[in-house]
Amino acid sequence: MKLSVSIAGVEFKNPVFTGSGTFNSGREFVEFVDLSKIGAVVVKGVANKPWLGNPSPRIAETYGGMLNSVGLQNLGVDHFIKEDVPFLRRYDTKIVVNLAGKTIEEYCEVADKLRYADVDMLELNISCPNVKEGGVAFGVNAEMAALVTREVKACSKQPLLVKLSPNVTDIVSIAKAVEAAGADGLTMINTLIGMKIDVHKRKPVLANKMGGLSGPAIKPVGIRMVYQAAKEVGIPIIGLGGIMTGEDAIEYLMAGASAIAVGTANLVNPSATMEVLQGIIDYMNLYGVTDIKDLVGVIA
Amino acid sequence: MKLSVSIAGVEFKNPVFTGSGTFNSGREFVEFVDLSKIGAVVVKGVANKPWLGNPSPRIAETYGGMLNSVGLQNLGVDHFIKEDVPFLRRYDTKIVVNLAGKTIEEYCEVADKLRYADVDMLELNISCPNVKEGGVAFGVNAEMAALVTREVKACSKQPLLVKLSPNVTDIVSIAKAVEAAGADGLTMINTLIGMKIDVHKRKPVLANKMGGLSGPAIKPVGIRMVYQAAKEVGIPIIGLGGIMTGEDAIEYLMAGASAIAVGTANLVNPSATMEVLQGIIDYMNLYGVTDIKDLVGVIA
Amino acid sequence: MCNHYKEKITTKILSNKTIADNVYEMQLTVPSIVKEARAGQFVNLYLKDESKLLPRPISICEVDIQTNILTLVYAVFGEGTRIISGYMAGSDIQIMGPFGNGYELTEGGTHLLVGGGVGTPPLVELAKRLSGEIIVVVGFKSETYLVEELKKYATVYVATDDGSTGFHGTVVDVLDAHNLRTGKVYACGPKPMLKALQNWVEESQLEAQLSLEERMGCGFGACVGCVVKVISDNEAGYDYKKVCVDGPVFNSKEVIFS
Amino acid sequence: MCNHYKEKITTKILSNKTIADNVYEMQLTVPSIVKEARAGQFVNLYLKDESKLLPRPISICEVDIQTNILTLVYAVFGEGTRIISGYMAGSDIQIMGPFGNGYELTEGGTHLLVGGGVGTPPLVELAKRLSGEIIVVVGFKSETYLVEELKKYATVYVATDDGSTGFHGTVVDVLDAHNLRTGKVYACGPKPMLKALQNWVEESQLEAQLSLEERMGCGFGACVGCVVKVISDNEAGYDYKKVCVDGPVFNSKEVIFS
Ligand SMILES: Cc1cc2nc3c(=O)[nH]c(=O)nc-3n(C[C@H](O)[C@H](O)[C@H](O)COP(=O)(O)OP(=O)(O)OC[C@H]3O[C@@H](n4cnc5c(N)ncnc54)[C@H](O)[C@@H]3O)c2cc1C
Ligand SMILES: Cc1cc2nc3c(=O)[nH]c(=O)nc-3n(C[C@H](O)[C@H](O)[C@H](O)COP(=O)(O)OP(=O)(O)OC[C@H]3O[C@@H](n4cnc5c(N)ncnc54)[C@H](O)[C@@H]3O)c2cc1C
Ligand SMILES: Cc1cc2nc3c(=O)[nH]c(=O)nc-3n(C[C@H](O)[C@H](O)[C@H](O)COP(=O)(O)O)c2cc1C
Ligand SMILES: Cc1cc2nc3c(=O)[nH]c(=O)nc-3n(C[C@H](O)[C@H](O)[C@H](O)COP(=O)(O)O)c2cc1C
Ligand code: FES
Ligand code: FES
Repeated sequence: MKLSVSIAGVEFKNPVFTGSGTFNSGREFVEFVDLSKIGAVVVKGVANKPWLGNPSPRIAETYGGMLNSVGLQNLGVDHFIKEDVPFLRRYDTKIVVNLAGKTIEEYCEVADKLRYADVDMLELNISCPNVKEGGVAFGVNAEMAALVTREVKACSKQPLLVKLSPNVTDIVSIAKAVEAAGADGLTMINTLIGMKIDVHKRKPVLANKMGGLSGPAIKPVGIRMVYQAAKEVGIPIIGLGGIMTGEDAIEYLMAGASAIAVGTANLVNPSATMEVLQGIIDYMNLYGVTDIKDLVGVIA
Repeated sequence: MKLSVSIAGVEFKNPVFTGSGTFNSGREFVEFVDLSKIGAVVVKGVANKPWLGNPSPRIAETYGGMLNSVGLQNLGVDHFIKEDVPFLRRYDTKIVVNLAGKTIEEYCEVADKLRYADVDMLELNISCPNVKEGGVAFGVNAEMAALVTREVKACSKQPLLVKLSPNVTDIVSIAKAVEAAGADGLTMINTLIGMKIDVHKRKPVLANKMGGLSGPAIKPVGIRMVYQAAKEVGIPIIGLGGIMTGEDAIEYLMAGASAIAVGTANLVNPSATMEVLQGIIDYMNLYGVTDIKDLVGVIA
Repeated sequence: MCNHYKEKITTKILSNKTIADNVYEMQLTVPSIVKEARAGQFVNLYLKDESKLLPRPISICEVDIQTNILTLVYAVFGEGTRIISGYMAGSDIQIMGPFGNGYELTEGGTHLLVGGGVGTPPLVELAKRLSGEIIVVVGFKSETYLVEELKKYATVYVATDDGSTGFHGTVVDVLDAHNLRTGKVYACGPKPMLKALQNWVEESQLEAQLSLEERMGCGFGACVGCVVKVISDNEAGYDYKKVCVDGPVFNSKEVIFS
Repeated sequence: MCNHYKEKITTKILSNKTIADNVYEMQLTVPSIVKEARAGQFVNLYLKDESKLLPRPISICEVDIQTNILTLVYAVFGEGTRIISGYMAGSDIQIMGPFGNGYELTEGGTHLLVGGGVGTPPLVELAKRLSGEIIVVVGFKSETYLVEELKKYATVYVATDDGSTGFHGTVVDVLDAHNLRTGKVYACGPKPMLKALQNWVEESQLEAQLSLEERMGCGFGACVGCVVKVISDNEAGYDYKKVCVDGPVFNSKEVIFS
């Protein structure tokens, strides 16, 4: 059975990645998961310098999902290169670095520092809804998305994925613009913007009022967007949004994703990546699928 | 306790409406609900002539929600005026007619025929994702939304609500455009566009491939959009999307909705409108709220 | 809130046991449903897991007016029925019904009841209620069930896909083999079987009532989600009828299988 | 799949009964958690209802190394704990843990344990493990619980908001009234209590460990969702630490209550 997937020249041993921000840099999962068994660890957003993130509460449970307003708290790229890269390199998995930034310059500063770091791929997060200045504005407009993609691509050494926001009218035009601007692949979807109110306290549950909605509740939106985009772009797509099981992953592959990422599920069940991988293998065995590629985009 | 709500000069005895398309014209619910106890029955989309709708399957269950691709099957406005208006008038509730159309002319034809019908309010559905020709294109663009609002308002006798699509980048600009174009109120949100794939049959579950995602899964998106729009427009908002309980309804009111509508919950529990109303009353009793208005938009 | 209005009923599960591989029989006491029930109607079962909102429609297999016991027979098909199969006797379940039109019964004569797989259950109550000569033809993949119950009321022919019991083939093969081209036909089963049967009854010039399945949103007519294509004299030549209230039983002549 | 990796544990509920109005005690056999547990750590309970995905963090109230029994005491606060309170003895539950740092124990001397409401449970295991003079001050709205358990290991003062049992007032009132300004302080309770206590220990120049609560996404450090503001010498003057792994127990001096 062939599970490996090649994206922009990087060979991943299987199509199961982690969703940025739900796996940190993997350290918290070593008790639960053999990191060497995952296709890639996509690490939490890394900025040019440490970010504090938003005040608490940052988490709200919603029906079949959750809201987060972590706001990209991270220790910055220098710390990442010093501490996390050597840690992750102990495992036989690929390292994908999610880039956080408020301006093109900030993104480029991170990408630039990563030139000499031993990481396999970058993922440009132009879609985090939790950062006011810039972060999300890039993701919701085709021209802006293309601009930031082009610039960051130019200053990156490693192949560049661009992570798209689902909070848009026309995902296809953004996907195409980003492809034209040189992206090596797309990651979709990030969280939907949502809000929850505590009716007893008469205030939003999140200190930041709004947050990103993730989890199985949003899967139908993710499947739809991957399906729509995959029909129109030639670059590979990493599909995510609500994947809890192997069958959820297969859905994304059939919709057109070349690989998938497990996000919120990691928080609910730290062994989720392993279970999703096993579920994919079980499915392939059941139907005699010998190469994972044969599942990609089978929906007409 | 004052539960009544006044919208565009129409007095509703309480803020609990039905979500269009989830209550038909009420007939299926008389065994379960005293229609005279609901603020308004918002009927299923009515077009100028009978529409067949989409092929089966039209329904898919999703995690915490459902997809539908009914495609506005309806028997047309003449049938509606002849059969449904007299039926609904037997109950002491307001009648809100959801207008379906593929063109401005079609919408106006329905609105025009309803001039002489005994209905209380119209709701312009520019957001149903299930109709290819026009239906949705109106809803996702501020200029188009304003255009269709202005034209349909001009040919309508009854006050006009405009029902917004959540599948947009910037709900606020659309809400403001629709307000400026003369809408008497907003209904939000309609369904998110979603898709589900049957991995065993290797095809979409819905015959129409994509459909509208509704139910509690989408509530955080609805709350967020109502909150955002209510801050920026002066006209009343009917809030809906995932309301299952009285507390869900209170959430929408606090986010800024003047009234709420129960949609998918009716399908899952035909007594849902009554239970939501009772839940609102219980909440008001618990906190000594004497006028429902005092809950509207309390979130800063 | 208002007790004279119909509501979801919460009731205790009396028993819930496997009667064949992957097939379960559940018994419940639900006086209101038992009293109203007609053969061919169905009930909605609701899951306790709130992530799965929609009802699971299950045909009424048998009702007992004396004891108020409702019997359902269902296959584990997906997640929902898998979860239901794990509900233990003594625990609560939410149910609503009966829904749908049910079969139209005629007195006397010959009745030909044709079932496939989990289309068999409604034939039990039907066979019980019919009078005259009752012939049942039921097809299964391999393992059979409800055959003994049916034998109480009818002459039963069994077909299996693998030939492990009875006739090796389909129900239509049995009808042909035994030349059972007579009487009123009542059927319930998977779409391919019903489609084949529709052809067969047309050739055989028999009247047939077919019980159909479709994915449902509500089960009581509100969402217009569960439609089946039927012949119509409108422009399009077809119209959509709701399986949940206009059916699940339709006249074979009107159904358009796509 | 890989048995040497840690996983969610599915275990049977031994008992789950109410011990005060709205407060429940649950007992479970979980050898791995019992073995590792420190006082002040917590476990994640997972709901069976898949519409509620996130864990409910509950402090370890007591562990029994002999029997491998873990005791949790929890209040019904919202929907999740309401559902958990309905789980019956004999049914399964999913659990993971232990998580967090727990209290740092010092040998001998005086220990002042301060609890409020459902902040009381972790003090039981803590009192059990400490040596020296142990004084417990616990406050409740009205009804008290776990007081008898605590009396096994400590001198216990009780305060209630309504004066129905013990002192009429807050735990800080009790500390002042009895002039209990001595020893190492260990506290767990609602934020207003901890805030008041933080002032009180500062005035009293005592060392205190405060166990905090925050809404969690994972409970094991992955989501960075459960942060508390702590004093830092960075530009901003503060930083965020995770309650689930850097806590739930923090040095009173570093916590910034907002
Ligand atoms: C009128 C009617 C009577 C039925 N009677 C019986 C019976 O007596 N015994 C029996 O075993 N089965 C019966 N079925 C089929 C039964 O409803 C489905 O097998 C069941 O709903 C599958 O649920 P699931 O959660 O296991 O599957 P999933 O695939 O996980 O369900 C997902 C969704 O699809 C719906 N769905 C899936 N398959 C079907 C189907 N074949 N028909 C309708 N909805 C479906 C489910 O209700 C649910 O909403 C009947 C169906 C209908 C419409
Ligand atoms: C480290 C720690 C230890 C705890 N120990 C205990 C204990 O021993 N006994 C006890 O009764 N309670 C304890 N709590 C509080 C308990 O976790 C909450 O009361 C419970 O999660 C509420 O869940 P719910 O579904 O009933 O409430 P809901 O409000 O319906 O829950 C919605 C979401 O908010 C979260 N949430 C709500 N309130 C809290 C809270 N106070 N703290 C953290 N998350 C919350 C829930 O986990 C859930 O994700 C502890 C909390 C923490 C953080
Ligand atoms: C707690 C949390 C933190 C996240 N942080 C990031 C991040 O730093 N960068 C990013 O691109 N996406 C981030 N995401 C989005 C996820 O990577 C993912 O796109 C989204 O949650 C949808 O997938 P899921 O439903 O599987 O979680 C975060 C999501 C969660 C829940
Ligand atoms: C089966 C179904 C049919 C619907 N038909 C219509 C319709 O005819 N017109 C309309 O404006 N909205 C229609 N909607 C959208 C609902 O009115 C509502 O906006 C949406 O479902 C979100 O609310 P909910 O989550 O409470 O269902 C339909 C929704 C469903 C589930
Ligand atoms: S299932 Fe809703 S109309 Fe039939
Ligand atoms: S709860 Fe996820 S980091 Fe603490």
